[in-house]
Amino acid sequence: MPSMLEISPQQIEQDRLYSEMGLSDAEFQSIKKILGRLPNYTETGLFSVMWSEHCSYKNSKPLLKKFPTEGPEVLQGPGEGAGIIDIGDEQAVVFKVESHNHPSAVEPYQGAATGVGGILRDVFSMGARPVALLNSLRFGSLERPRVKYLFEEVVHGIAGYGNCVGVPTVGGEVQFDDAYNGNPLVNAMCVGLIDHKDIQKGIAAGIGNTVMYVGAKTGRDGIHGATFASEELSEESEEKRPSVQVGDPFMEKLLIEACLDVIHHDALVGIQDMGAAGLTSSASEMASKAGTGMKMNLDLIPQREENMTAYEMMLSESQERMLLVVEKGREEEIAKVFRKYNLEAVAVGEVTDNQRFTLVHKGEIVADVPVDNLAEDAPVYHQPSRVPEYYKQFQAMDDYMPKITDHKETLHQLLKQPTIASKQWVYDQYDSMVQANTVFAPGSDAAVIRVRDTEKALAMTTDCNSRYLYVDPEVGGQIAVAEAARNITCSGGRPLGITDGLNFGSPENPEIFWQMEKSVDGMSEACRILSTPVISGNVSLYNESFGGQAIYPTPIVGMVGLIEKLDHITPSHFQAAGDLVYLIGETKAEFGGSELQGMLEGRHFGKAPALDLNTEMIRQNQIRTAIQKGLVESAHDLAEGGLGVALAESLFAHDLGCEVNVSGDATTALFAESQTRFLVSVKQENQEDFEALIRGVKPIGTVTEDGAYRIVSEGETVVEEETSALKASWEGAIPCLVKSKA
Amino acid sequence: MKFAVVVFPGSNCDRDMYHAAKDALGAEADLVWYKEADISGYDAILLPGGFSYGDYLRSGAIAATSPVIEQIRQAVEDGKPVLGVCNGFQVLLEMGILPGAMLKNEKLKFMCHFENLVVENAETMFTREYEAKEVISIPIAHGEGNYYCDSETLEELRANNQIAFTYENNPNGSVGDIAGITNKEGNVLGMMPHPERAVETLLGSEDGLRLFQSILTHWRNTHAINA
Amino acid sequence: MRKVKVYITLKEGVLDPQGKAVQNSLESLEFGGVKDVRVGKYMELMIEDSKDIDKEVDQMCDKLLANPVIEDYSYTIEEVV
Amino acid sequence: MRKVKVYITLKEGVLDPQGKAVQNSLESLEFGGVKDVRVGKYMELMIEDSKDIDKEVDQMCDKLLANPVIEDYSYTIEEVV
Ligand SMILES: Nc1ncnc2c1ncn2[C@@H]1O[C@H](COP(=O)(O)OP(=O)(O)O)[C@@H](O)[C@H]1O
Ligand SMILES: [Mg+2]
Repeated sequence: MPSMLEISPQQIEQDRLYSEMGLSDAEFQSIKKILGRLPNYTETGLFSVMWSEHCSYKNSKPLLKKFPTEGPEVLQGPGEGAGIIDIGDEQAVVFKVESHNHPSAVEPYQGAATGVGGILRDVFSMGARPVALLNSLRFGSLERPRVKYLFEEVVHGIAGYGNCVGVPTVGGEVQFDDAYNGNPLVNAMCVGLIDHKDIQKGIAAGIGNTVMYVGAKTGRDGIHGATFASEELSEESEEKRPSVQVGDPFMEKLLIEACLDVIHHDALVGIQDMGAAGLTSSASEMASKAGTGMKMNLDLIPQREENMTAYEMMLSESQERMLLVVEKGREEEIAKVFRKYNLEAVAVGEVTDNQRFTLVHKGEIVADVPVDNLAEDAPVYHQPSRVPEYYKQFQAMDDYMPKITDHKETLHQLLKQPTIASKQWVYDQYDSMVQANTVFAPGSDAAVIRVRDTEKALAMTTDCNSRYLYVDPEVGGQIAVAEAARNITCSGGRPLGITDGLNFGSPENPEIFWQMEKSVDGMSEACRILSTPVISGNVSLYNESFGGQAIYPTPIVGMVGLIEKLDHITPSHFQAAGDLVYLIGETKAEFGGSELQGMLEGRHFGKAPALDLNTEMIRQNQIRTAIQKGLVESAHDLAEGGLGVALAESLFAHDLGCEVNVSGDATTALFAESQTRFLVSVKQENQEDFEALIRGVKPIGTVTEDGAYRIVSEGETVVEEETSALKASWEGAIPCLVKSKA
Repeated sequence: MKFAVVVFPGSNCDRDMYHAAKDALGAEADLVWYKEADISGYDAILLPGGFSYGDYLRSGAIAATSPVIEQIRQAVEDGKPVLGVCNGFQVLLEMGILPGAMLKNEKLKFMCHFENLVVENAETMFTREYEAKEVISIPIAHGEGNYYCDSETLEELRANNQIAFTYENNPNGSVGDIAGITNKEGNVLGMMPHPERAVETLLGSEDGLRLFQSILTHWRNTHAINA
Repeated sequence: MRKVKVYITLKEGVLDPQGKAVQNSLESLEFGGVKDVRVGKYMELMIEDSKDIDKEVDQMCDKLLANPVIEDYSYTIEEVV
Repeated sequence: MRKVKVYITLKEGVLDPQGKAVQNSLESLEFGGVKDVRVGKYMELMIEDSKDIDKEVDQMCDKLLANPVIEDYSYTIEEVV
């Protein structure tokens, strides 16, 4: 064994140096057992990253098993770079979400940018061309200077990377809440298109085949990033911080084109990106999946800095790198494909038959471990869970009823809440139209891109109202999936499946683990009933800031739907004066976790709005049928701020007006956040057909030309306001908060 | 007629340009990779948008030093139509084929949305299918589209009718609201807005299509005369 | 009045894709012998005289002009007549 | 080996929105007395020694590093040991 190692194996054990790398005593002992000896420094490093939560899911695996992952159209479920769903005509859609919360908290521009870069690689390493990006962001209060800085830089970073690589950023969501003051969330989702025949796998098959390295050189950046992402943020994070990973979208663009060329080459056996835990995870996973082993010569790894150690090379998270396995003797053919794009593909190792992961550096073996233990056999923890006190209290509370006197003023205030207000300030910075397929850019319920040379289109969205999840994780989890499906349905699509980004606090806190369990239960149930299998996802835990304040449970749902005919694409805003306005679904006095509650009380409590998943499914099917029959001019789901806000939003695109009648308590009618509700506009000539299809519905009003928003309740006008004035509140809020002096 | 779309490393509107010429216009078109380029056989050259060389240093600057540039200069000299959109426009400026330079947008942010353009000169080989002073809707998508030239140059551009398009509501601070200019000879057009993204109503506008039709009409006319 | 010149560079070890692109381009323009290029920022500030101008400029750099996570800075202060 | 430091600034008369933005931010951070800010580029090049290094650097700037329509440049050359 090597002589030049910095620190002896004995010392690692005696001084418990492994704990600084994030390994527990028990974990270290089981590594010792696996090897039958003490691991050296490099080997300890390999295990520490592969067994981190970020790579091994050791705390979340038992929960992920609950997700339904199968369906007749699923071509690839969880387990590869991204999941794949059939869309007919020998084509399929590929998608996944990924978090970059910790890096973004430290260096928001690069953290967000490299998050986009990473999720792109997950998708194009499957052989798919990335066709759309979305992002789901959570920030604290914009009144705080640090939050404002994070917000501006994260958006800037997403734009900087996505715009440069030429993949349109078509959608996403941004929510603001004090729960994220110390720990922002940055989740990016990528959607790709692929022909069935091009689907790739990240496997190192074929004994004797060559392992090749392509892309950026390896530097000392992000060493131990995966471990970093598996701990709470603390003052020490600043100290521990490795040199920050900087993204190079130009390199990524070259890699996309080169990889999409190389997948058509029959000498290619397997391909995988180097994501978290870099070379270690991509190499060991490729071998483990194929049931082979791998031997690499680290002297051959392209290096950006001098005198890098094996440990540093293996744990580096330098960006824009890919690992390939190619048929022995055909390396030059592959290298040639990359050379066209000024990229170098270098042979760095070979596939072996001994199921070991062996690394040679400067003529010595610096690591030699069984590859399956490294890649697959991380311990699995079943964390204890406990019902939080706050939840018991919330359940025992009387229903919360806000007291409103001036509904018009309340509507203005709601439209100015950053979570509801127009996000144009954000998405105007994203190139949402490159590739020339974007039918609905950001600003609609779901984004829609057409599939070139077909009659089809894809609808996509990310959703998660974490306030509901906080007050009731199970119902909140159901709502997150249902809401995503509503957005797809309203755009004219049929939901195909989801990817999920599970963002939580520390799983070692039993109350947080309980939130995780319940959220996953709720999401799983919704996925089953709405027939949307989970095909990929990501887990980000330990989202807690200095002082142990955990974020709201935030399991983001990324959903993709299929629109079968371009004619079915349906906008979310009203189209023409004279059209009838329908409110589909019942409204109850449900305000727990609502935007209005947060605005008036400064916190969220009580019960989440109720959800009946069967009703949800039936209503969505009805609306989809009505759309397909050509009876619907616009469809919009009711979300934060209830009917009052949804009506206003429906008017802004074409500066229309509306005259609407509501019954019962006006505050409830306007601002309650009852679920499974839709605002639909229908041409007068289609009234009969529409009402025959969705029985029992009656129009609540009409779209008008005069640019005035008018709501009458029980014969009394409760709101009368110029659409333009409402729009000014809605459009002005975020630019104003960003500009305001700290 | 045959279009060449020159693809630089980092170009990302190359396929959009190709589809506009091929599918929307119905002409022949090829994507030509900058390294192996022989563009002498093409009738018109399209320089697409994107981030050639990552927009590092200055947008368009590094592309403007690549070997294919000499062939582009030749095409310009031969009087062929050469259209540079967005990054393509920036390349033409850095090559010195069009006067002026690009600065960061006044508000320093990248912006992407539809803008109204005014057709200032409807006599060029790129704009003949438009009416003079017609207002058209074309998307922009750029972070460095703030066109700058000194006042003398601006006078000259005006005097020679080189300003092809202006913005109705200047989004980026460009001098004289300039969105697109031609060279003196009129066979080179550089513009920041993306006509290739506006060739289908499904995607929000087909106002850009007539720009490509203009090139085709011009080519047909000159070739009818030659024949 | 003082003229303050601030130089901002990427920390050692931090990837500089821009520098790399410039270096490659110089090479292809046949400027041999260019071994490394790093691209940073240069700012000129005109500031009114004050006793603590050094401290003030340090603070400006720490708080705004440089990003301490990835950048280093230095500056010079000149008298203006 | 020589270390060449290149300073690129916007020509006088060319508007500098970035400089303006920095100035505004400094003001809102309550650094009074900042009268003007101009933002440019600073590059460090490591170049092998040669007789005509001055001429070479001039050419690099003219051909690539600076855009003469909007930018001026200057540089210094240092010996590296
Ligand atoms: N919450 C989740 N739900 C479903 N699948 C998940 C979830 N988290 C991770 N996965 C799946 O586990 C696999 C590994 O994920 P990840 O470690 O994020 O991959 P990578 O490191 O390649 O980005 C992927 O196939 C991913 O889709
Ligand atoms: Mg992956």
